[in-house]
Amino acid sequence: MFEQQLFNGLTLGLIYALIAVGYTMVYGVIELINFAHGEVYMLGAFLCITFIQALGVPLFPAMVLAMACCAGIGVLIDQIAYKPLRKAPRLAALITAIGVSIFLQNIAMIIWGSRPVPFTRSAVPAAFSETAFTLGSVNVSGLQVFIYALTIAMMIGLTLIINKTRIGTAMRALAQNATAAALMGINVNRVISFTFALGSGLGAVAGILVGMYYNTLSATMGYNAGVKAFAAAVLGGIGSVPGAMLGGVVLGVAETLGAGYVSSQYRDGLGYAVMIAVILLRPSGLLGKSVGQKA
Amino acid sequence: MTGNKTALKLLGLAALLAFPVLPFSSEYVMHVAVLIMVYAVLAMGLNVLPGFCNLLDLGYVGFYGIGAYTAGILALNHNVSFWLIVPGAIALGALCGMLRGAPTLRLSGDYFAIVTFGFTELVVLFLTNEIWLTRGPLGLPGIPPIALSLEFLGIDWRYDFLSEIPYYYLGLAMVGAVYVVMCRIEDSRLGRAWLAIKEDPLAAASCGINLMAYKTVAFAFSAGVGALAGCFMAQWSMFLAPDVFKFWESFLVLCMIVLGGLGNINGAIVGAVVLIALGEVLRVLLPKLGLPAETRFLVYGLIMILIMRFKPGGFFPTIAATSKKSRLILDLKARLQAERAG
Amino acid sequence: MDTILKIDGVSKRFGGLMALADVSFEVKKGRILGLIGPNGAGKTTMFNCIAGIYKPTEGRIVFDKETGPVDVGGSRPEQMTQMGVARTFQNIRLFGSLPVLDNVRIGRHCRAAQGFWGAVLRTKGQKAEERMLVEQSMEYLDFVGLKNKALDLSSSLSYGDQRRLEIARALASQPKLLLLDEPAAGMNPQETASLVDLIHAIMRKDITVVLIEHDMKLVMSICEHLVVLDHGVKIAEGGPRDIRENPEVIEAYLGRGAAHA
Amino acid sequence: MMFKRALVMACAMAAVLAMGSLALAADVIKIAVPSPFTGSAAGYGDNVKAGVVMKVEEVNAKGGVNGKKIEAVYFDEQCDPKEAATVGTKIAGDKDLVAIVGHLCSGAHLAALPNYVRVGVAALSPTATNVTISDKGKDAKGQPWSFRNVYLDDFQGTFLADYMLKELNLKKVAVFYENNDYGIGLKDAFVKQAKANGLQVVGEEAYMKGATDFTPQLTKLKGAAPEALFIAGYYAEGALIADQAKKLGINVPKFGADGLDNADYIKLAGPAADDTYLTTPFLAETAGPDAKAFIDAYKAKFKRDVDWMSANAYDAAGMIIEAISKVGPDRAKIREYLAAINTKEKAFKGITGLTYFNDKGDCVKPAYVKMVKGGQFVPAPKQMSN
Repeated sequence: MFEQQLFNGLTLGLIYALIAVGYTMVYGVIELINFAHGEVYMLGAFLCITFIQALGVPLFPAMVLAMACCAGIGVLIDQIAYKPLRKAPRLAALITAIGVSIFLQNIAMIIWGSRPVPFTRSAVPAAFSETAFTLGSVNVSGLQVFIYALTIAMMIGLTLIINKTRIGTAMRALAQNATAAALMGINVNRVISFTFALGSGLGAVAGILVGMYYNTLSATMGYNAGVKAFAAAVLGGIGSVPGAMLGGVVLGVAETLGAGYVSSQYRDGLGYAVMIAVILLRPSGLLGKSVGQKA
Repeated sequence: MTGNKTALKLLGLAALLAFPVLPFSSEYVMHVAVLIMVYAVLAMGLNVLPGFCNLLDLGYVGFYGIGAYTAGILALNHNVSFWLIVPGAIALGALCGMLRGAPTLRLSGDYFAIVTFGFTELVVLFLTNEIWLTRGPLGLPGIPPIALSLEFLGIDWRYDFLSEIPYYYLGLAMVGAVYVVMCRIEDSRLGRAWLAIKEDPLAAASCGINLMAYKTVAFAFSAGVGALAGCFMAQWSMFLAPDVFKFWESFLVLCMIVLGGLGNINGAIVGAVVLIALGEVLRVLLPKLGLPAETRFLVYGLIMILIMRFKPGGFFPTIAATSKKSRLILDLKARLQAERAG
Repeated sequence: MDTILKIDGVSKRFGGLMALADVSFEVKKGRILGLIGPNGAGKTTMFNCIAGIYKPTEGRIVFDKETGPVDVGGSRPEQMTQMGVARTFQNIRLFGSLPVLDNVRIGRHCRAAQGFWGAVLRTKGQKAEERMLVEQSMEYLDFVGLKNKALDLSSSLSYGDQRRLEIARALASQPKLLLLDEPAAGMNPQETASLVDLIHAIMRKDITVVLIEHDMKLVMSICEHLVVLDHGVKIAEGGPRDIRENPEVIEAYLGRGAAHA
Repeated sequence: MMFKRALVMACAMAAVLAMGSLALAADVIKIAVPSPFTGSAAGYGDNVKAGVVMKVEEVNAKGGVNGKKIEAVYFDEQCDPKEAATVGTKIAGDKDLVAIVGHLCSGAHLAALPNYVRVGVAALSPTATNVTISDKGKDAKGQPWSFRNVYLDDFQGTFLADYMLKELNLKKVAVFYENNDYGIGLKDAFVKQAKANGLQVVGEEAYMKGATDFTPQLTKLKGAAPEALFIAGYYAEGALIADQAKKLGINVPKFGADGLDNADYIKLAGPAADDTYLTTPFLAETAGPDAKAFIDAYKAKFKRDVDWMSANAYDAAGMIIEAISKVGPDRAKIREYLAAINTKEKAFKGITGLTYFNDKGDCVKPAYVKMVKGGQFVPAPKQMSN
């Protein structure tokens, strides 16, 4: 049973990690807690099934399309809502993010209805719902294999983009010191847009995977996922991409084991308790840069 | 000029006092007004942390819940008078504020924010799951209303707050009292110490300000005000459920103070008026424009974005509004002008 | 002559970096001591150790309180201020969105007592104290020549005035020892000249001054005693003339200067 | 300056709010429908709205009541007690609203109720099942102002415990409940009855509304090897529980109350929905022609299967409209009319069967059991005599 719990916790954690990465990247470049990120994740899932149902696109191209759309939406949100506030007090952007979140959630509710919607079963390959292999006492389904493979591939891809490409280097430079980066000739706005596109695309994938895995989509699904992923990002050290990945996994496992062995009523609480404990012991998260006192 | 201003203030006060008897007021309008007052108190209380001390608190509603449940349980199960509950609940809130504050003193920025957020989630889970104490999700219905009574003096006189109007006046008094206290603190050694911490903690420490001590006072005070609003709300609404204290409420109060102007006491009140009234105005207005009830929060979100877009500093972007009006400063100003002239 | 501050074998390590290595010197009461050295020599680190911002890794910082000399190493900044050590910062750290007067009133924080209840209840004592605070703060502003700007926003002051305000803020805590971190940086010659006058005026108030400064002309003209740091090590100590002729000091400055050129 | 601006703003705001309460003389009779139309419970609110829309259109198509059209006015309260209390004062203060169909959630109903009792307007909830409401709906004279044509939580919980043991002869059951008033009320009554009758409860686990991952709790329950799984919650989460249980290899019959009773349960859970037993106030197959007509018309209009919330809301609106047609648009008289429906003989005959109230405004209704078989709701082969 423990192996099964641990495995399920890892699956959940990987999905949290995928969303958390989006939070942490945006935080890294503009120090904004982008509360609308959870809504982008929700839009990703809905767009994907819309492409499948309305246009008859097969699953995988629909995923790519939804990713692209969400990347665009992410950039659009930044351009319309956040960009004018770059020089404003930090909290102004935070409140705007909350406003965007409310707006997107309600617009989704008007477009796709307020009722939960099942993921299009017919579009999902049959192999996904069958047991792919058994590992000790753990049954691993085809979909779980797919989730593991895809999320891990995305994480590796993301790490490569951040560490090996020009734009990734620019992102890191921006996260270190925005003024210096601008002085070095980095096109700050382009880097920010790219960050939003990348983060939103990953968020969309997470939304689609969750929609498939749990077979349900709702306009309010971004809310909880967003909050959890945010907690995961902070837990790992906000601004740190590997930290967000680790934070997501830790949170997912802590929650699952907590619900399985401690108390299901306090399930969410256990996740937060772990998060608080980590922050109190390591005030800048698991992998965050320690903020030394400056004189 | 000053006479004009005083007249305007008196007129405003008269309008507030006469509000319940004005022709357009109704139980509904009164109810919304009282709701605004509850949020105005919350906004002023929260303002102490992000506004005065630069500590982003995302879990303020936890203290509101602690105050409300203290009042709810004591009034419902033990028949304690509101007037006795208030000091007790404020003290309990302040204590919880300090307890939450103690381990977070060395955290900064967004790490502090997320811990406060997690704390409130734990408070709400506690309210949800400790059914023996709070009845959990079943809620606490039938909390008695606030009453004025002279029975403890042996005089048989009692007045129960059964309509919105007594709550309106009590709420007005509460907002007034908190407002005066806030203004006094802002223009005092304590308030300046907080503002110094907000501006530059290191320089503040070098000026001899004990950061830990002053932050702790801020935590306790802010939490106490939240608990006060909770007490009032519990006996006014006569019903409590853990749902009332979900984290969206913390954000709502935060939105109020940012919209009003962070650190500005007047701004906190204006923010509360705007955001609560907006929800109700939209409720009335949208159907008249032919839009269904489902679009209410769509427009709400849109308006929030627009306000921040065009007023990024909020309605009152400057802090320290009151110290400029303090008698000492006005005297000093007059003296300096006289010296310059002479 | 009494010693007000004795630095005794102080070291400060940040990870692998040795910012200060076994530095010792004494500050005599009523005198002005100059702390000089090239960039990165550890001067500001030394200030931060004295002011309680850093805890020295090793060594003692002995401060002469009324009750006698005490090792104050590792005290918190506000405790140091309370004991009578005030400082200014290399890169000005004023409370920019507050008025000039409030900066000084905050500087006077540790010499006042009213707290929460006084503020809320507006007691007689509190009102009297507030009145006192304004009067005293105005005296300090008058002393540094900013009286007329008392109600301006401190961030609206000119650079030189901001430096002066920071000094006024530090003086407001009634220090026995004042640490000035590059007070003349960025000042024009007139401003520097009036700064010299100001420092002399401070000395007349019986306040001991430790000065970090790059402007050698200024340092040499007002300091009676100099301590030279380089790479965290004290390389020389003495009067201005000795220092000027000390080969190690010349090398530390010129060697680097030559390297830069 | 600040005061001037505030004053102007306050006046403008008050004026807009006042506009809403100005009476517009027209030949309509208005009833209020407060429910969640935004937020996470909006889907349920939509169900209630659909039921009311059906009834109102039907009545108006026949010329209305005594020559006047019926108009339903919808109020969004997000299932939030705070919003509900605000909406409550608004409804109570608007004398044109003669009666109320709502609220949907028990918490919202409880929060708004004091206003209705004080002012004197009857609220008939088609969905609020919390037991506590029974004692809070009365005024000083002991007259109930709150009615409901839905089961109470304890009734269904007790009923299901009996059904499992007596009709299906199950011995070990695991309980999975939503951590809200509905889930807890249902669970508590179920566990109490089960224990009294010797049905073993081998595990009790909770989940939060809106959760999507139930595997930790299910994995734990699986360890207790139950013969049945009782899901005390709503269909959105219930469907996921059924689905995930199946994936984890828990192949036991599932039980639920009216909260699971929705076509979406089958849609979301897919094949995992099979073998789920539900209590229901009416069986479409055995219901009268009125119900059949309603079911068909509903499907034609909303392109989905009818659910019990819509059906109850349809009947609730029907009862209010019947009251209006008998005693006129008078708040107090409508309450009296409803309160007088207190025996089986005087019961209102709706599509959900007979509805009549006890002296607390709660209804007594027979319960039937239906089950999911081959992706369809069908009557369960065994019914318990009520």
